Amino acid sequence: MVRDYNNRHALEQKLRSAPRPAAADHLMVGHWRAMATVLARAGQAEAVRQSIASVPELSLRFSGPGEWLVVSEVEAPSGLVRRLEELCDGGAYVVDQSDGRVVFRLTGPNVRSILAKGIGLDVHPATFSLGGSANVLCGHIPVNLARTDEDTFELIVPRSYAESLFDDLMRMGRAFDLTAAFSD
Amino acid sequence: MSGYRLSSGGLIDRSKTLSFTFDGSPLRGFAGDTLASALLANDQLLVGRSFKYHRPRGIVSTGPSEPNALVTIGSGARTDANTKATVAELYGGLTARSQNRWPSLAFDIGAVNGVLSPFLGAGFYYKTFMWPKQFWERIYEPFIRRAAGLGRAVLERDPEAYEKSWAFCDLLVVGAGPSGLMAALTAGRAGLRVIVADEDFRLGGSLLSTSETIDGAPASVFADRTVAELQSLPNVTLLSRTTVFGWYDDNVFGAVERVQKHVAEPSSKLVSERVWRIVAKRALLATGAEERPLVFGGNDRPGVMMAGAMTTFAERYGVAAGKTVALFTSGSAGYRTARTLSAKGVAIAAIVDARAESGDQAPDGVRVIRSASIVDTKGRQRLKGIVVERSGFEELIACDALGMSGGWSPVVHLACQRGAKPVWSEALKAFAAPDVGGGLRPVGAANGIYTLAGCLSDGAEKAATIAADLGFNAVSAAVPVVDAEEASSFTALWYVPGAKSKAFVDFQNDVHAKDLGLALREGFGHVEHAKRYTTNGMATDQGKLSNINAVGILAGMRGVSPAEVGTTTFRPFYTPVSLGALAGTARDEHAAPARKSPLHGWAMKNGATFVEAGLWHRSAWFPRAGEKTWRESVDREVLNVRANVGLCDVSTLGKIEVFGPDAAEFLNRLYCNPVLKLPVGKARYGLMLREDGFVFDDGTVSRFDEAHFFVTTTTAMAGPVMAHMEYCAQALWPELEVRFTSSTDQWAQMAIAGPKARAVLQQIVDGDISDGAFPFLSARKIVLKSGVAARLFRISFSGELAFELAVPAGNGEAVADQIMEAGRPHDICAYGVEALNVLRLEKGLLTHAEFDGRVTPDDAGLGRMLSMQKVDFIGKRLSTRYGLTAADRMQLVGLKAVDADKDMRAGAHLLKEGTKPSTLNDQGWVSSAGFSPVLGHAIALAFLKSGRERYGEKVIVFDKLRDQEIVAEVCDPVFVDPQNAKLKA
Amino acid sequence: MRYSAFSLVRNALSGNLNWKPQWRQPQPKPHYDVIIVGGGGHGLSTAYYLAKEFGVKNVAVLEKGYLGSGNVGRNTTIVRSNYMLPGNEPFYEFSMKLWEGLEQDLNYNVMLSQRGVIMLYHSDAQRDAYIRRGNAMWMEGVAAELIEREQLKKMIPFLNYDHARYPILGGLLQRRAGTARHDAVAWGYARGADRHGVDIIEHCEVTGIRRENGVVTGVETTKGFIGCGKLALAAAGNSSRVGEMADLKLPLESHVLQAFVTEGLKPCIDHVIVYGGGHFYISQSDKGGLVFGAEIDGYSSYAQRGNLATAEHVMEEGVTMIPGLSRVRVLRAWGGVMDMSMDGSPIIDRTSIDNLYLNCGWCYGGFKATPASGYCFAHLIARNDTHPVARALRLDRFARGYAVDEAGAGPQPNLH
Amino acid sequence: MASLITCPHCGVRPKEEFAVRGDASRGRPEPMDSDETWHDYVYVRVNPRGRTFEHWHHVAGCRRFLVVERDTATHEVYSVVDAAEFARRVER
Repeated sequence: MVRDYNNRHALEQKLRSAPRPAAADHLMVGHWRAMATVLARAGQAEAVRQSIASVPELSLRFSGPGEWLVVSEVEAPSGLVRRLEELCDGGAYVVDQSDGRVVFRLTGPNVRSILAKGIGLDVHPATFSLGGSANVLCGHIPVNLARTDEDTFELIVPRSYAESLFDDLMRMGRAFDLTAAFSD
Repeated sequence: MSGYRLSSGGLIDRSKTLSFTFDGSPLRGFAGDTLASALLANDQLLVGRSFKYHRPRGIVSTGPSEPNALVTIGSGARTDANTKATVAELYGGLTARSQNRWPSLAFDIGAVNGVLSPFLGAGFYYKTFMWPKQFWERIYEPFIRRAAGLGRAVLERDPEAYEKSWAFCDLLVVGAGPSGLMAALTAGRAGLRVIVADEDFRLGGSLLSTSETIDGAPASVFADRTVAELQSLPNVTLLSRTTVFGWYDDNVFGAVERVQKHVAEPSSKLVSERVWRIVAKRALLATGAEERPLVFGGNDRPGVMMAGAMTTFAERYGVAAGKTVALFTSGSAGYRTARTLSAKGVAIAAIVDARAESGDQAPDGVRVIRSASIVDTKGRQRLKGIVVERSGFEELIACDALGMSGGWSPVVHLACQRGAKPVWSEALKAFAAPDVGGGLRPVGAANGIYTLAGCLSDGAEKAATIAADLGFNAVSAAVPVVDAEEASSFTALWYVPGAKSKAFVDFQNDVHAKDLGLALREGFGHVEHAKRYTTNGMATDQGKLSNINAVGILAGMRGVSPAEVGTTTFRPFYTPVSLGALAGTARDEHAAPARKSPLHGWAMKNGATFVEAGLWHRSAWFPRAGEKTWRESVDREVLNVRANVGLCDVSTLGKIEVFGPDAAEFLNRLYCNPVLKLPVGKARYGLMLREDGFVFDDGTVSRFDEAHFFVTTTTAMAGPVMAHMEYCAQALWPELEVRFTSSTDQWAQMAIAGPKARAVLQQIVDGDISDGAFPFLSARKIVLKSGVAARLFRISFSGELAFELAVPAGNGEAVADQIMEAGRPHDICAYGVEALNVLRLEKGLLTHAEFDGRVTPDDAGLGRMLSMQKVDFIGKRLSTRYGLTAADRMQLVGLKAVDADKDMRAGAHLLKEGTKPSTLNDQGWVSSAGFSPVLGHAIALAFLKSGRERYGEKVIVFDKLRDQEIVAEVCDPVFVDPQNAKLKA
Repeated sequence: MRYSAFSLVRNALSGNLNWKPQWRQPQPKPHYDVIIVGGGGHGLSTAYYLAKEFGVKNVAVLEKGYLGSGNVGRNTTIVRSNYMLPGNEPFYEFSMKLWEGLEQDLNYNVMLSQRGVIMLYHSDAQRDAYIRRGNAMWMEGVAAELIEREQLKKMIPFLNYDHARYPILGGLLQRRAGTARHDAVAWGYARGADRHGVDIIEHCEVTGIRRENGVVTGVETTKGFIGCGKLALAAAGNSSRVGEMADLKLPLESHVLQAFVTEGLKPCIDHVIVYGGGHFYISQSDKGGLVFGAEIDGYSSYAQRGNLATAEHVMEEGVTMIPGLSRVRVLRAWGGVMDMSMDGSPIIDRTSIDNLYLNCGWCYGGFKATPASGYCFAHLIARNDTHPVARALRLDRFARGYAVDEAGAGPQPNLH
Repeated sequence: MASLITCPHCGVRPKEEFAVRGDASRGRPEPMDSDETWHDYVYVRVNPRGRTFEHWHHVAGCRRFLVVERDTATHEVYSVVDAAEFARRVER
């Protein structure tokens, strides 16, 4: 489950105890995933977006105009940065954030009710459909929210806030017996 | 015996008996009761004491307008004071206590105020308690304060949890009475996302307490059927026990749901209350109408209540308000109550009708006295009779309950919370909802429609219109048929003349009609003045019953229409909301998120004590065995860094990656010192100003390549600096091509400082870091021997040979461990922000203790950094103003205590020797102070008027807060190694 | 009619039918020596001191609504003189001293309650800042005490000592500070001014300022033109609008500040307590309601209403400071319009236009300043000379570089 | 307004995601402009009761500065545009 011997996960303390069997509503914490901020240069935003979007294993998370967090399920951090720089071909600046962010994947029948306790964004499928992503506040914590499946959302949070967000999500899910574990 | 439980009827579950106590007496009620209905069923007529005169009071209403029946529910940390018994759902084990009485509810010493009432008229306190002067503070005020308030708050930690939730909908229906349910049904069937919120625990509103039938069945059956259908629709959310308390901009509503207020043993999985923030495209105000009390002599006797409340007690709760009930009415409502009660076998003593004639039908055999009024009531703590006056003749009629009805006012509170005033309607004899646009429309009784059929069709029509507006295919729902519809009418009657005793307008605050007269006489005739002077409408019910009558009475006295008097301002909250519910989860340790450094675990392993630094937890010092005080640890850490080497976590500094062809130009305009020609591979200390010329933040700027800079900020200002850069890039200079993003969380950053820093670090780093290869202010991307990609900076905040090493956050702990291991032969230690602070103090380096927002670069001794040759930078222009450059400004100096045993404290002020403390004589202040373990005495940084000219002068360090004045010598702020020999080693 | 024990008894025994209006409702005269725009606390106190202390009695106060309809009737009633900067502290202490004799001076009980104001600190840096402030107070002769955590626990046991996000380490206490009954202050000054001959004209909105040869000669109002020798603006949140009528450009932004009151409770909070982990402050009124507030809503606004997000944040701070507040219910919220200045400090000064005087920029702290503001403004108007304690509060301080910036936040009004 | 802002990049968002920076009606003066112009820019505000332009920073969203055109008396919002676009528009 560990990327390399000396990497310490921000939630190692929190998730140390043996996990309960996953309930219907479950929080999976990505052990790590390579990701990078992509800052498109002037006039290059659409071209950059298209070239990244053309790669199936890369996931674009909208952060602002001409700015994305790009998440990869397969690359290592340095590989991702190189890959993105190649893809963007000078049209964007790439900043590795793999160590600076933690991914939470929330899944289950009650996720929308759980998220509504912290997020002031209408995540009804009609307004926030599959593939949608946005920077939002969850309580007092800034996160990037994405809908990755009908009943699955990913929250990407700055590493330093990860413990706080974890506590918040567990409390938000208490009425639904939300469980949590590392995902891999 | 007055109130009693009827043998049948009501929407209560007679198979579920609930035990509860009132003032310690065990009582019983049924599931479906409110505390009020259960109390009344037990003939507990006396339920409270009023605020000012401590008069005995009984239940008046069945809803949130209740002014009298305020009780304290629960005990210990679960105490809820001032709870309205009329909205408190009964549960088994509920304990309720009466309030504002001593020693007991039946015998209350405070009632003596009633005797003194001629002296305690409206505003009496403004005219008295002034002689002699010192008596106010010592005698009068403590006395008044003791009398203040109603219930008692325990101020203990609340064991229960609260939360908030967002909700979004096409249509919010506020109130689940006939019009609200009909509207929800229409919209729900059309496919709109609908939310229905109702404050009651059972949905149905007036459908639950009317004797009318719909489609041949009791109205409550229609309510239940409709609720069931709404529950089955996935696009409809029903929120019972949920009060919409506020209407805010953009059609956002605040509502509070009482999730577990009605259970004896709350589940730990659920919250006590939940605040909903509801974003609604459209909303319907289906809040019904409020019946008006009549203002007549003795109208506050326990047993006098609203006629509609009597109906509700009978129909919904199966409780009769009395054995022999009289009614006093100016409209048809009184007759309706008489019919309802009569049908249930309650004796009706008489209907006293203020009107000369009407078509209203009294029950068979019931005496109707027309053109009559009640001028007094008899009894003490419960009603025994009424004095009826007609054509100058008085008659005493025995009764044990009196229902009063002065007509109806639409409940339009929410519609008036955003500045619009309610509009007087001559037709309705009431203030109606203002037109506030399509976002929020009144419907049903809130819209002045007082027939059941009218409410149902208004609900259906309005919802259909909204559905069409929002592009839904509205199927017009068939409006059910109301059988034997009853007409409704009334005459407005604000004040019943001829009162033989106090005629109360505001029951809870004891404002009676004469108080309003006094207010008018003293010039407080404006409705807002009258309210403030008499306190009418300022009680916990916020005048739901009293305001309209006060307006009518003022209008009468001033000889104008109520329209001209107008209303006082409606503001949130519609009914009181607990602070806990509004606060939600962000409280206690969770009041703000906690940010943890990637080296937090490393610091814990090394025994750190942590301190709050904004949102961050930072390691403050690392106590070792045998060290008794923090000072011992800090002194050791400082001395070790000066003698050997130490490692400090500086990950919390703000870090920003700046890119672009114009990045250099951009940064050059941000910093007051030059950045444009910063060489690649170099770092520089930088100072940002605000546009007004004062220091904003300091930090470093490094250049990794032509178009890639790296900026660090102080921990505290990381957010503001980022925002400032975004403002400059986006709003001021969008023509510059520059892009940046925060990388604060990506890096674990550690300072390795001390003469042996290089020796330690060289074991970790791949490549030469000797002074020649990696001189002071170098900044480079490097690779560690372990293969970890890192960044290395040669910068120092301690005055020692020092490096800052940044590695990816996840590797931070391992690398720090490695350094500690490599440093062990060199006596490395972990040091925290306290030692860091002493180290920088000894070197005269500055933090936000110095940069307090009122300091110029020159004040701080950094005037040479200002690059006035630059065409422009933020703060350049205003930095040259007279006041920012005057010779007598306070300038940064060092202070050394003359007596080495004395310490100094930040926050002390400075005086010239021989002068007395005064604002005029104030020479400056101490910004940072501490003990220098290197020098062995206290040192301080201070701002002193024209300080740089005054080195060598003795000043008094004035710290009156601990009664200390010591003498210190003014000196250069750099106490240690002024030549920077160690730094550049 | 002078209020005394005798008058109270006599009236009580005659059914309270003989009380007279507390101030007259005069029609405006064609001309006054001084017209004051704004019938709030500051306008009324200015009129009172002009007439009583400076012998200027031909004075009118023009109020567009009912008397006291602005911030004097919707604030959290706190009175204190615990400032740090030399430009402020003497002024607020002067005000404090006037408060202490106000009831006898006005013959009106404004219920000054010197219950002590304590500002909590939660970090060493905050403690140091409060020490600096407390010593600045002592420099002006104003008593201040640093209360350390253990002592504070005894003094105010119900604070959140054990589960606070930011631990409560102590507080800075000014014992003489406290609260006063806000409406009574407006009414007391109005009655006092009226008794000295001042005309208080309610429901009279100023719609224009007439100038001849660059000199102000009077005001257009909804009750017609009224001439004046000198015109004094004390229009608080509406200062920019009134100033605009004379082409004055002011360093002000109008912002909304919310205040809240709970249901009446038996006495439980003795002091005025200020949370250092945010901006929350709370006290208990003589009627029993807990009165509290915190930061401004943040955007410029003339709408006297607040938003829910800020209200929720205020409650968060409240229950974080005093956990036992959680079950207390808040009854009502107000939104007052603050004339936020660029440095968070007020302005009392002449203007570039002859005979036009300016009093504004009170931010969220105008109530405590009511007596000194009126006194110093009256001094300036009557003598054309700045009162010594108001010397730092001049309008040109921004241009000259002498901002009086207690918060150190710079020219961004919503940060003060 | 005051409850929700429609960010041109992120859609409808609650107030708490934003920080208000203040008046956006005037551009930053040129370095050589007069002292008075600079003083007015930094310290003086029109502060209208009515329509105004204000910088709102979408701190917890796209981190763009927006220019919100709205009414200070009614809180009605007329337009929201990106500050860079607004600055360029004013330039033209």
